[in-house]
Amino acid sequence: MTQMAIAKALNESLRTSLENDPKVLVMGEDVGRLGGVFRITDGLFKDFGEGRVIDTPLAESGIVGTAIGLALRGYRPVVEIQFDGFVFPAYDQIVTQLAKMHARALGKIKLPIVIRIPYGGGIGAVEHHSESPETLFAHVAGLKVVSPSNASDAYWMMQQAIECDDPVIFFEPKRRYWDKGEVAVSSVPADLHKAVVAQAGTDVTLAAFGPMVKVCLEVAAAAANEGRSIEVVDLRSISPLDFDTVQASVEKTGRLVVVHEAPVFFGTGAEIAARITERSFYALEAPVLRVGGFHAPYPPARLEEEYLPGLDRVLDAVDRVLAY
Amino acid sequence: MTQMAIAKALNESLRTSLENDPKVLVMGEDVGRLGGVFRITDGLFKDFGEGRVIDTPLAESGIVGTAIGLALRGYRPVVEIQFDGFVFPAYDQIVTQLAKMHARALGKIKLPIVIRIPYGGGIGAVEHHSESPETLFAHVAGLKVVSPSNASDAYWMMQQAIECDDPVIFFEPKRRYWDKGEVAVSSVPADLHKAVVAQAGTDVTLAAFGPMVKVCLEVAAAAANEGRSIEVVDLRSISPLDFDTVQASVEKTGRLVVVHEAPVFFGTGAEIAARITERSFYALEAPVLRVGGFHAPYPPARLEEEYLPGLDRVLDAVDRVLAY
Amino acid sequence: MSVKSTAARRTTRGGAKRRGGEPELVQLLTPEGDRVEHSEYSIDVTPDELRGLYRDMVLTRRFDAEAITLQRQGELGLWASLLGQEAAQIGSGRATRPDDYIFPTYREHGVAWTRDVDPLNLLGMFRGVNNGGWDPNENNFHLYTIVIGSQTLHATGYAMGVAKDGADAAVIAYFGDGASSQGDVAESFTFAAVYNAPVVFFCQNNQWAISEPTEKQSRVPIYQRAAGYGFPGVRVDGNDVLAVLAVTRAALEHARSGQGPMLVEAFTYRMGAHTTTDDPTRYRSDEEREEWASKDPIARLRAHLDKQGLADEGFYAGLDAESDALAKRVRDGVRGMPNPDPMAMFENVYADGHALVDEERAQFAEYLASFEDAPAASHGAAGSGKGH
Amino acid sequence: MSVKSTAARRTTRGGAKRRGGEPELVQLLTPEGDRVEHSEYSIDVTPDELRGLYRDMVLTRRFDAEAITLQRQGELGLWASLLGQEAAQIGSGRATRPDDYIFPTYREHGVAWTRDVDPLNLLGMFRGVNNGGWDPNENNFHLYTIVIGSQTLHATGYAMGVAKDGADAAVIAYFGDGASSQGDVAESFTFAAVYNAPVVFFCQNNQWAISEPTEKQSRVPIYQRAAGYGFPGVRVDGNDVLAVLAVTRAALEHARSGQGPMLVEAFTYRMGAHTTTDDPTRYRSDEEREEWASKDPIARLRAHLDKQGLADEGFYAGLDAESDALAKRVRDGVRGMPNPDPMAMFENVYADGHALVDEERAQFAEYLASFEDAPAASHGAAGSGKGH
Ligand SMILES: Cc1ncc(C[n+]2csc(CCOP(=O)(O)OP(=O)(O)O)c2C)c(N)n1
Ligand SMILES: Cc1ncc(C[n+]2csc(CCOP(=O)(O)OP(=O)(O)O)c2C)c(N)n1
Ligand SMILES: [Mg+2]
Ligand SMILES: [Mg+2]
Repeated sequence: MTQMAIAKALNESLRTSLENDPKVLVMGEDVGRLGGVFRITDGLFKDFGEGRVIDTPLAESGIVGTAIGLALRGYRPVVEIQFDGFVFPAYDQIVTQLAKMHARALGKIKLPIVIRIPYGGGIGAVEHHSESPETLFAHVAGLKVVSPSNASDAYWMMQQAIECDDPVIFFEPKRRYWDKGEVAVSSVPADLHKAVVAQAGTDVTLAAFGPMVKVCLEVAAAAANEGRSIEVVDLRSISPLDFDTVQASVEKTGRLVVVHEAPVFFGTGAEIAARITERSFYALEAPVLRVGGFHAPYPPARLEEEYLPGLDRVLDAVDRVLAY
Repeated sequence: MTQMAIAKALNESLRTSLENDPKVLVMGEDVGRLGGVFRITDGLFKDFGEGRVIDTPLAESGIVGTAIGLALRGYRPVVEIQFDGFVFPAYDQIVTQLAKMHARALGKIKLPIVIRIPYGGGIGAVEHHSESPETLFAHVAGLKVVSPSNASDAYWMMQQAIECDDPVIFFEPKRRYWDKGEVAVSSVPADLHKAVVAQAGTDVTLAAFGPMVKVCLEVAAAAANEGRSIEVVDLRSISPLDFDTVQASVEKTGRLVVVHEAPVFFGTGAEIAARITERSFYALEAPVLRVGGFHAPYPPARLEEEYLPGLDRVLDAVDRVLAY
Repeated sequence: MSVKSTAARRTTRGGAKRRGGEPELVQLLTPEGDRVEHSEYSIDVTPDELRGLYRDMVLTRRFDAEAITLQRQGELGLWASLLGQEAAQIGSGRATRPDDYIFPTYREHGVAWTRDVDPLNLLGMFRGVNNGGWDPNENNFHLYTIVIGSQTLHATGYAMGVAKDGADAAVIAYFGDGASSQGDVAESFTFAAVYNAPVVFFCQNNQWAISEPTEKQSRVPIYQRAAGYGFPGVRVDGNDVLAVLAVTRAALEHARSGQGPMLVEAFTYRMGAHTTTDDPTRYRSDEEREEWASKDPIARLRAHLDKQGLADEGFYAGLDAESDALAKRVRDGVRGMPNPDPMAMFENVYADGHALVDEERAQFAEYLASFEDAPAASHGAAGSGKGH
Repeated sequence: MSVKSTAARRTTRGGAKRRGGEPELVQLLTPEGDRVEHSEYSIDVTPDELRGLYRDMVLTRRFDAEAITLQRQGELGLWASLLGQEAAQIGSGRATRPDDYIFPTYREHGVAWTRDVDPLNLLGMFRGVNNGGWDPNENNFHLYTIVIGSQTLHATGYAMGVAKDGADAAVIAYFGDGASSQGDVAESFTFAAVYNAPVVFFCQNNQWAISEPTEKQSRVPIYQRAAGYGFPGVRVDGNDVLAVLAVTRAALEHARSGQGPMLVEAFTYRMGAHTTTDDPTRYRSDEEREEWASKDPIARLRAHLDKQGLADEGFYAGLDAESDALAKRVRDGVRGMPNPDPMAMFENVYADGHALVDEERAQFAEYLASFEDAPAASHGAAGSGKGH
């Protein structure tokens, strides 16, 4: 077991993948000499050279489009999109090509590409640097979408994503990059797409992923002081979404609140609410509640604490779901 | 009252808008001399000239991006995207610029742009010509998203969208283009974002929009023969979504099935199920069910009848929702 | 735009950008079928090779005509004809080596032919039984790409991989005059130049993007775009199969030898409709079409063969028979092409599986099975079976 | 890429594409402050104008320095310094007329200055109190655009509108060397050319896109890209305010007079970090920075003023005082800038309203109000107020 920040865990994970498989490439803007604006690729350029760690032109569609071509040639590109808000120039290549090419070829070609996206708010950034666009990828068949919440998952899920023969959109919780945690570098990891119970409880289930898991664990701690037992499910994967684990929790607690930074409208919470209500209609003591962003552009930094789901907004939802 | 096909109603509506407001422009690929691949802009180039009806280079980002510039100069561009699957090159301009610029400018500039997208399947087309990407726009604040299901709405909603000072994504149900209906050209239209009860009933509510409204009406007729009374709500607008009208219907019927062509996962049905369940938790006799596309790329034409929600799949859901 | 701007455009187009009113154009065979020399591009072809090129073009055209007929008969949902572009496609396709990799648009039936892709395979997507579906690695011929311009980036990335592997191969990316406006194509030029990737960008300028003439995409010849990205561009007579062969060979060799990308603009003409759903009479004149008919690529090579006495009646008769056989094989093959199984929708969405797909597959199977148990008319008035 | 391809790239860069090792560069003022003539671009400037340009550059630099300080003090979240690019920005900004329209990136503080945009307004988004927020139409200066390249299309569309209106104005779109790789920029070239739109594309090639040198974007000088789209491109010494002024004036006049777009590449240098969060020591050498410090645009004009005796001690002392006053005004202004009201999140999402926004606004107001009623610590251990 080693203590590692999430950023370091990702870096180590990329390094391991580059070492283990000569076909793995890292590419994106500033990922080379600079090591990425968040230093996730720090040192890789020095150690693996410009043939493996590639500074690209400033063109996201080009990055993903050429990554597809490299994958067709047998490579396994790990692509960095510098910030969440800059993935959209590549959206066409992701949705119309990356997601569909395996099916188009009736399975005859594979596209093992990971698209790393530092996402979410809370870092006091300017516009386009704080968004959570997971809905826009989860809705698209052919893509897998995951997001780790802690260092150990960051370490393992990245390697699993790189080993996966499907395109994986890998959302990195940028405001948690510097949070440290234990990484069991030699233990066998959980399945990439399994949700886990991060905190057991009996009264209410909180389901979250990425940066919001920490908030939910804080909520559970705060609620415990008030004598309420909250179960926190760390979803880890958004597509596929492990409904079985959520359902099992809900059948126990009877109450569910889904928390994410992305706007509530058409967010992950909607899909979970719809499906869990269908699966556990009689087990639910209250409607599934959702806490998330508003239907508004991500606000300027001085307002983001108001915009982002925090302890109090989640506790408020817990109160409301218990009040049924 | 005049009988008109939806295609003709849209054409007349565009003509009227071009006549009434010299700032209105029509632009896109092949919208000029050809009149568009679906002939929705037929005759407009001839009558209004290349200064108003503009054949553009083959570049969707360029089309939307220059439309934004034209709007900043005081124009009201109506942009055609040739098919649903070709909107993605423009997605960056739509999401990062069009949707956010009004807020970015603290309201000091407006972007009255309509993006027309013929969407949905059922026409036996090749890949990328049959998709229903409404989730990908509804989730994005700053955009409005609508879709008419009949000629009268096509006629009026297009003009309302053009008059609206916000960007409107206007989804045209392409496989219904040739369906005729009465158009009350002189009557006062319903609000652009109001849902309407297309067929009153008491046992189950079906909520749909665009091409699926017709299917739901057929379902209502078929079910009536079995003695079941089905209410059909034509949503008309997806963002904003008129939950009040859906809720009122559900409080009456106690049962809701949402139908759309788009994949169910993260589809409009998820949002409706989540919100209506929250609003009408005690009124619902059964979970909200969803009938829609599968989590798979839109299939080749010879499979689309299996893929698309049809009479039987919706009736099956009606049976299931009644079985609770 | 205003009169002013139109005038300015005309000046530019008629002016410095074209030499003597027409842009420079590499030609080795005149429309009358006479060989001409070109200082930079020359070619030696044996009579056998000439007849081979002729045969390729004739069979490709026949296949294309058969596909149009099959579409009219309802056997195909759509067809994108290559009529008029046979020389551009056969010439460039025959310039490739087996280890070169091809990224086509949706119209490269002639190129596919030169790569030994079974013509029947090309018809699957137009019939609506699949969205492509052949194995790209079998003939180093990628799937057809419908979203305009996308494939130029795939080609560039593939070529970056070729260079990385130290392989002695090249990649060729096809695209149209319309596609030249797409950002993706520009980005592929940038990536190819920056990484010096061994890729040939092959633009078939057939002068139309559906209803829009090339002036709606560019006010200068498209081959000129390359220079601004730092690599050579050349315009070749796209109806001259020899010139296309020579120029493409040189471009591929340029790429293979480590000199990086090159742009070839084959100036040709789309003699048919954009696709079978298109009606070109709405936007272009008969005269234009007729003018170009006189530059027909097949007639041109035939004139050459005949003038030089390189093919006899037996050759043409044999080719006729071969054409008929091909047409029949295609016809029978298409008609016999089964509809896919409904459950195929759920296959190959992912390589490594996905829980939701599994769930939906199972639910749908159960749903379908429910009709088998039930009496024929499952639902009163509905009753006409599943999947309306 | 392989050694092979790297070598090929070097050849290209060192070879034919540059004349005599350096690309052609319009210059009117040498780094030593001497005037030189240029056959195509000349300019007459009065001593008053020269002093005015100097003042613009000095005040802009002072403002920029103050903003960096404010960021270090935590008053701003971020700052993108224009250090070193004052001549490119002041020269081009001063070339515009009030009825011209400007589309900046996020670094055009000097251009904003020439358009009389209150410097305080520029700081709002960097402080995090808004995402832009000035009225673009007040000074014909659009909002800062962060998504690289997007604004070039807005500028082109705006210019299409100008032409449509028959107005005698031009539009100028700023972008960087990195941005030149974006598909949107290429598409803006295509649209501008096809519609002959009166737009000047002004590329500040400051040689870096964060950590990437311009070779990662293009292997030939960027101004050369224009020719392939059918309009002129020119490279100007971006540290020579007179040359920038002359070239931009000519380009705007070219656009205004119906000749369509033009590309100006101002060859300059980003002397500071990319933004305040960047650490350029990780990717570039001190020597490079020092070499460019010797070409400082302000020192250059000062040398000229002094050699020609066009400014006295009083002028410089006055400017110092003015700089201090500006800095103080900016400092005080920023510190006094209030945080926006939380409810502002819900404003201006739509111009014509949206039911969901109304609903969420009401719910959030109610939620906030619930804390007002409640005792200070609302939730056991939580208790530290709303909005964690
Ligand atoms: C991104 C995108 N936009 C629009 C279309 C619709 N479309 C199909 S073919 C075509 C014209 C293509 O013209 P060109 O590139 O010249 O190729 P050609 O058809 O002439 O071979 C258009 C607009 C598309 N397939 N993809
Ligand atoms: C689409 C997009 N991708 C990435 C970024 C992140 N980013 C911000 S500035 C920058 C470099 C821009 O370089 P250049 O265009 O040369 O402008 P400069 O910063 O040098 O003025 C990058 C990559 C962005 N803002 N937008
Ligand atoms: Mg064409
Ligand atoms: Mg730069």
